[in-house]
Amino acid sequence: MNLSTTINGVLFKNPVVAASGTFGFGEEYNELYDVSCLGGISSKGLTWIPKDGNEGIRVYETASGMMNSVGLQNPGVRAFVEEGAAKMRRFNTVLIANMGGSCIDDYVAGAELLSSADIDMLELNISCPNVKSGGMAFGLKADVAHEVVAAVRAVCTKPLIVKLSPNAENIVEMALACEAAGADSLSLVNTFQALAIDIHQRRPVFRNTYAGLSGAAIKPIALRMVHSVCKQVKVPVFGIGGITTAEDVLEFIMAGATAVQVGTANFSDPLAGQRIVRDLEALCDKEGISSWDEIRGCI
Amino acid sequence: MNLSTTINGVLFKNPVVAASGTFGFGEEYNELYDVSCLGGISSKGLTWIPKDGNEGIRVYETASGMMNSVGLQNPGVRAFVEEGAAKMRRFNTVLIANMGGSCIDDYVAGAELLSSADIDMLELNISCPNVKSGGMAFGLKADVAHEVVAAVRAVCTKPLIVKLSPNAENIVEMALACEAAGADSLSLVNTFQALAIDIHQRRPVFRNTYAGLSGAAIKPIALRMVHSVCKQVKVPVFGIGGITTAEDVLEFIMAGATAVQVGTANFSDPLAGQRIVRDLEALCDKEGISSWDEIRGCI
Amino acid sequence: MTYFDSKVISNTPLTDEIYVLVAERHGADANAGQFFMLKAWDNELTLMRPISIFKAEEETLHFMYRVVGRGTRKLAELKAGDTISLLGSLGTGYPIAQMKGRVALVGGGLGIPPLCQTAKELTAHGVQTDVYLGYRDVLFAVEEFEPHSANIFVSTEKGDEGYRGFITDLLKPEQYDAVFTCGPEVMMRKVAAMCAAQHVPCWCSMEHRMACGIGACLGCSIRTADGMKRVCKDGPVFPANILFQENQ
Amino acid sequence: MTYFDSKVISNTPLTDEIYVLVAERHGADANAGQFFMLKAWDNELTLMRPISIFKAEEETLHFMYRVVGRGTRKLAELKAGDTISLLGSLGTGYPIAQMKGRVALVGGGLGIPPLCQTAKELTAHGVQTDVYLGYRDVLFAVEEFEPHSANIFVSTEKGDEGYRGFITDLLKPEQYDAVFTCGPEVMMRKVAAMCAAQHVPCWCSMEHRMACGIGACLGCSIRTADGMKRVCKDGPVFPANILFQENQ
Ligand SMILES: Cc1cc2nc3c(=O)[nH]c(=O)nc-3n(C[C@H](O)[C@H](O)[C@H](O)COP(=O)(O)OP(=O)(O)OC[C@H]3O[C@@H](n4cnc5c(N)ncnc54)[C@H](O)[C@@H]3O)c2cc1C
Ligand SMILES: Cc1cc2nc3c(=O)[nH]c(=O)nc-3n(C[C@H](O)[C@H](O)[C@H](O)COP(=O)(O)OP(=O)(O)OC[C@H]3O[C@@H](n4cnc5c(N)ncnc54)[C@H](O)[C@@H]3O)c2cc1C
Ligand SMILES: Cc1cc2nc3c(=O)[nH]c(=O)nc-3n(C[C@H](O)[C@H](O)[C@H](O)COP(=O)(O)O)c2cc1C
Ligand SMILES: Cc1cc2nc3c(=O)[nH]c(=O)nc-3n(C[C@H](O)[C@H](O)[C@H](O)COP(=O)(O)O)c2cc1C
Ligand code: FES
Ligand code: FES
Repeated sequence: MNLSTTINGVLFKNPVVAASGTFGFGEEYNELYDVSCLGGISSKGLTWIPKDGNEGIRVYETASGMMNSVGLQNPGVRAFVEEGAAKMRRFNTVLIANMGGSCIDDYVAGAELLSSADIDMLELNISCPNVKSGGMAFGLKADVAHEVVAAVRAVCTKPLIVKLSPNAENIVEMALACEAAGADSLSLVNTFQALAIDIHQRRPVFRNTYAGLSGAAIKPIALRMVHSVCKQVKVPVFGIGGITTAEDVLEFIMAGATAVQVGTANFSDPLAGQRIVRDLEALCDKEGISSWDEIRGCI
Repeated sequence: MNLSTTINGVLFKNPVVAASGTFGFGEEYNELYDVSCLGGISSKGLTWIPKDGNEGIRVYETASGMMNSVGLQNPGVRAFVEEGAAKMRRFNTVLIANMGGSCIDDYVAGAELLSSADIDMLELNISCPNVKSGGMAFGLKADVAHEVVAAVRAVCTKPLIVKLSPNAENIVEMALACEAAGADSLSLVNTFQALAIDIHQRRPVFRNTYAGLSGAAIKPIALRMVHSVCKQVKVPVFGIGGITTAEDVLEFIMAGATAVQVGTANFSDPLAGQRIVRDLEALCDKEGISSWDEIRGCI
Repeated sequence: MTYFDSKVISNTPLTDEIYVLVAERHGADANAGQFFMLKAWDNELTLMRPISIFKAEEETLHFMYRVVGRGTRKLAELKAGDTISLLGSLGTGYPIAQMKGRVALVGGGLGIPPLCQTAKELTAHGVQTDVYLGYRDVLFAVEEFEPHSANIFVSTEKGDEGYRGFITDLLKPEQYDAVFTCGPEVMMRKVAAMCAAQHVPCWCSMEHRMACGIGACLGCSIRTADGMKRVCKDGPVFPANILFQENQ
Repeated sequence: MTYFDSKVISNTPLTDEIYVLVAERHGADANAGQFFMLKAWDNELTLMRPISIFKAEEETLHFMYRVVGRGTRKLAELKAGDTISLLGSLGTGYPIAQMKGRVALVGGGLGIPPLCQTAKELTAHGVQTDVYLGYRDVLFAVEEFEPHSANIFVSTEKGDEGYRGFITDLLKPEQYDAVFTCGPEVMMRKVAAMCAAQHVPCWCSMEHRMACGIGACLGCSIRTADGMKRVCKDGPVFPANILFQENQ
C-alpha cells in the first residue's frame, strides 16, 4: 500500500513524524539511519528568545514512561532560520518548525520570521506557561488559546499546526477553539503534567516540581483524546502519545488521526522511527488495508 | 514507628487502604492473607439500584497499567446494608462503603440508607455519568459536583469522603467545591478515561468505547494531582493511583496525602496490601521517619 | 487457594508454539477444570495469566499453553530452576463427584489440556471416559489421554491426522450420561446444542479476560440465565444450560 | 556510532555489586572516556543505561558497572549467550592525542573503570601514566591498570587497603602535565581545584541522567562557563575550567 498522506496540502511519504524535542533537528539520529525515511520531522521547540532551559535533573524514568523538564532549551527562532532550517532541509522529508512561547508578542514575532524560512509547516506549541497571565499555560483554557492562535494565524503564511496539551480543561473545546481561530491542523498530545518525589531527599525530583510525562504509559489516554477531538473537528489531526509500534500507529489512525508523531520511543529504541515505518508497510498488508481513507476514523 | 493515622475521627492502623472495585468486599483476598492487617477497605462501588455491569471485555492490559469497564456491577445499597456490611465487619479494619450513582436522588437515597449501616465512612464516587444531564459525569464540572456533594452531605451521618475523577476539568477547583459542599475528606484519583482499539477487528476493545485507565502508568499524574489539591484544601486526602510499593506510599504522603488506596497492584501481586504495609514499617525506619506529621506535605 | 513461588522443573516445547511447563506443587489444591494465575515477571506486565491445570501430580503441576502474546512469550522463556509465581487453584471445575456411567470429553485446540486432568479424575472416580479431541492440523497430548480414556477420537480440519473435519461430527451425545467440553466457543456452543437436543447434561469451560482471578474485581463476569457469573470463581466450568441463550 | 545487537560473552561479579560485562564489539568505535547506552530488556524499562568503556579489545567491549537500580539489576542477570543492545560509542572522551609527558588519572568508585581504557591509550600514545584509585572499602580492577601505568596509588576510606583517607591526599598535580579525573563530583571538584591552584590542565568526566544519549533531546545539558553543554555529546569529558564555578 502507498503509505503517503497529505495534510494541509503538504505531502508526507508516510504518516510517521518524529516528535518535537525528542529528535533535535534530525542530525543526530541521521547518524544512525537515514531520517529521510520518515514522513516528517518536527524540530526541537523554538522560542523567540534563545533559552538555556531548566537546571537540575531534566529526564526521569517512570513506569513505561518518562518525565522531562528540558525547559525548551533552544537557539532561538532567528538562529534556526539563519542556520538550522537549511541543515534540516538536507533531509528529504517534511520539515515542521515547532515553536513555543510565553507571551503572544513572542509567538507572533516567531511566526512571522518562520514564515519566511524554508520550512513546510509551523507547529505551535501552546502548552508553555504564559508569563503575562501568571504562568497559567495558554494550553489550558480555550479562550486564551483562541487568542494566541488567532494572533499567530494573522501573520503565519505556512500551514499552521496547533499542538494541544492534554492538561487542557476540556480537550474538545480546546480543539474547536483552535480550529475556529484558524489552525490548519492539530497535533495532540503534548506531555501530561506530573510529579515525582525523591523520598530520600524529601524533595521533588525536578527543580520546577512538576514535569511532563510521556511514553507508552500515556498512550491509552492520548488515544482517547485524539478520538474525541477527531469526532468534533474538521481539520486533520496528528496523533501523539506513547506510539512505539506500527500497531500503535494504526490505533491512532483508526481513532481519526491522519498522521502521528513518535517521541519517547526514539529513546527506548534509537531506530524506532525507521522500524515503525517499515513495520507499518508490512502491517497494512497483513491487515488488508488498501488506503488510509479505508480506516481513518473507522471507530 | 507507629503507622496509625486518623482521618475524620476514624483511626486507621496504617495508611494503606484497599481501593474500591479492586478488592470486592475483602472476602476473596482474606483467603490469601489476613486483610485485617490493612488500614481499611473501600468496598466495591454500590449503587441504589443493583447493577449487572457492562457487557463484553471488562479488563484489558496496557503498558504498566490496565483499563477497566466493569460498569459498577453490584448488589445494590440495600443488599449491602442487609448482608455485606456485617460480613465485612468481621475484618478488624476501617470499613468504607463506596457509592456510585447516576442521579442525585439515588445518591441521596443510598447515603441515607448507608448512614444507618455499620460502616465507618462513606466514599462518594462522583465519576459516574450523570444520566439526568446527558451522561456527563458529575465529576467533571465543579458546580455539578458541589450540588451532589451538598445533597449527600445533608443526609449523610457518616464521615464523607468524596472521590474525585482525574478527568475533572480542573482538579483543584473540583476539590475546593467538594470541600465547600461539606466533604470531610477527599480521595483521588479514580481512573483516567482512555481508549484501546482492536486493530484486527477495527473496533474499540470495550463496548462503551472508553474505559478507565489505572495502575503504575498513571502514578506520576495522580501524584501531581494529589499534590496540587493538598496545597489548596484543608480536609485530609487519600492518595490513589498506581501505588505498588511502600516507596510509592511515601511519595503520596510527602505530596500531602494522609492515607492512600491501593488498587491495580492487588492484581499484579495478590499479596500487595500485606506487602506494602510490612515494607512501609521497615522503610520508615530506614528513612528515619518518626511520625507522619514529619513528612506529610513536606514538598 | 495459595499464592506461592515455585521452581520450574521443566518447560518443554511440544510444537512450535505449544509448551508444557512443569513446576513444583507445594501442596496446592488442584482439581480438574480449575486453573492457576501465572506470573513470570516483576513489573513488566500488569496482570497474571490464567492457565488451566493440564496435570496435577503428587509433587508437580503441569500447564500446557500456546504462545499467543507477551505473557505466554515470557512463560516460554522460562528455564528449569527459574522461579514462577502461582496463584491457585482457582475456580470451579468439572463436577467429577456427581458423575456416573459414561462421560464424553470434547476438547478443541488449547481446550484439550484441561481435559487430561479431567479424564484422569473421572477414570479414578470409576466413570468410563471417552475423549474427543479436535485439532487444526498438528496433534499434541493425545498420548497423555491413553491411560485415562476408554476411547480416543481425533480429528483435524484438513484430515492431516484422524478424522477429517470437526470433532463434533463424531460425537453422539445420546451415548453418554454427560458431556464435558472445553475449547473455542463455537465448538462448545455446537456441543451444547447437540446435548440439549438429546437431553444430555453438558458442562462448558469458559474463557474471559481476568484481572484478579479470585472473584474480587468482577472483571470476568458474564451474563447467564442464572444472573451474572464470575468466570474465575463461579466458573470457568458452567452447566451449558445457563450459558448459551439459544439452548435455554 | 552504531546501534547493534551484541552477544554477551561473559558477565562476571567482581564484588557483591560490581560486575564486568564482556560483549562482542562488532567493529564499533570505542575511545577512552566514551560510553555506550546499554539495553537488556524489551519494554520493561523506557530508557537505555549509559555505561563507560572499561576496556575495548579487538573483538570485545568490556563494561564494569555497579548494581544500583532496576536497569543495572537487569544487566546483572545477563548470561553468556544472551543478547544485549548497544548504542555507541558515544560522547567526547579524554584528549589522548594532545597529551605528552606525564599524566595523572584520578578515579573514585565507579569512576575507576573508564580510566582503565584511558591508561591503556595514554601509554600506547607514549605518555607516562600514574594512576590514583580511591575506594570506599573493597578494591577492584587494580590489577587491570598494571600493564598500563607507571605508578599505581590506592586508598580506602578506613584504610582497609592502601592509604587511609581520600585519594586526593596523595595527588600532587604539579608533578604532571595534565590530570584526568572521573568519579564522584566532590572528588572531581577537589581535583579540579588542586589543579587550578597549580595551573595544571584538568579534565573531568561528568554524569547526568540521559534519555537519547546521542545529543538530540537536551535531557543531559549542564551549564558551563562555555554555555549549555550536552554531557552525552559534548562530554562526558570536559575541561575542568569550564565546569566548576569556584575555579573559573
Ligand atoms: C480459565 C482460563 C484457563 C485457560 N487455560 C489455558 C491453557 O490451559 N492453555 C492456554 O494456552 N491458554 C489458556 N487460557 C488462555 C490464556 O490465558 C491466554 O492465552 C493468555 O492469557 C494470553 O496471554 P498473553 O499475554 O500471551 O496474550 P496477550 O493477548 O498479550 O494478553 C493480553 C491480556 O489478555 C488476556 N488474554 C488474552 N487472551 C486470553 C484468553 N484467551 N483468555 C483469557 N485472557 C486472555 C491476557 O491474560 C492478558 O491479560 C486460559 C484462559 C482462561 C480464562
Ligand atoms: C556517561 C556515563 C557513564 C557511566 N559509566 C558508568 C560505568 O562505567 N559504571 C557504572 O557502574 N555506572 C556508570 N554510570 C552510571 C550508570 O549509568 C547508572 O548507575 C545507571 O544508569 C543506573 O541505572 P539503574 O536502572 O540501575 O538505576 P535507577 O536509579 O533505577 O535508574 C533510573 C534512571 O536514572 C538514571 N540514572 C541513575 N543513576 C544514574 C547516574 N549515576 N548517572 C546517570 N544516570 C543515572 C538511569 O540511567 C535511569 O534512567 C555512568 C553514567 C554516565 C552518565
Ligand atoms: C525530552 C522531551 C522534550 C520535548 N520537547 C518538546 C518541545 O520542545 N516542544 C513540543 O511541542 N513538545 C515537546 N515534547 C513533547 C513531545 O513532542 C510529545 O508531544 C510527547 O512526548 C508525547 O509523545 P511520546 O509519548 O511519543 O513521547 C518533548 C518530549 C520529550 C520527552
Ligand atoms: C477493576 C476496577 C474496578 C474499579 N471499580 C471502582 C468502583 O466501583 N468505585 C470506585 O470509586 N473506583 C473504582 N475503581 C477505581 C480504583 O478504586 C482506583 O481509584 C483506580 O484504579 C486508581 O488506582 P490504582 O492505579 O491503584 O488502581 C476501580 C478500578 C479497577 C481497576
Ligand atoms: S477476574 Fe476478578 S472477578 Fe474474575
Ligand atoms: S541524553 Fe539526549 S542530549 Fe544528552
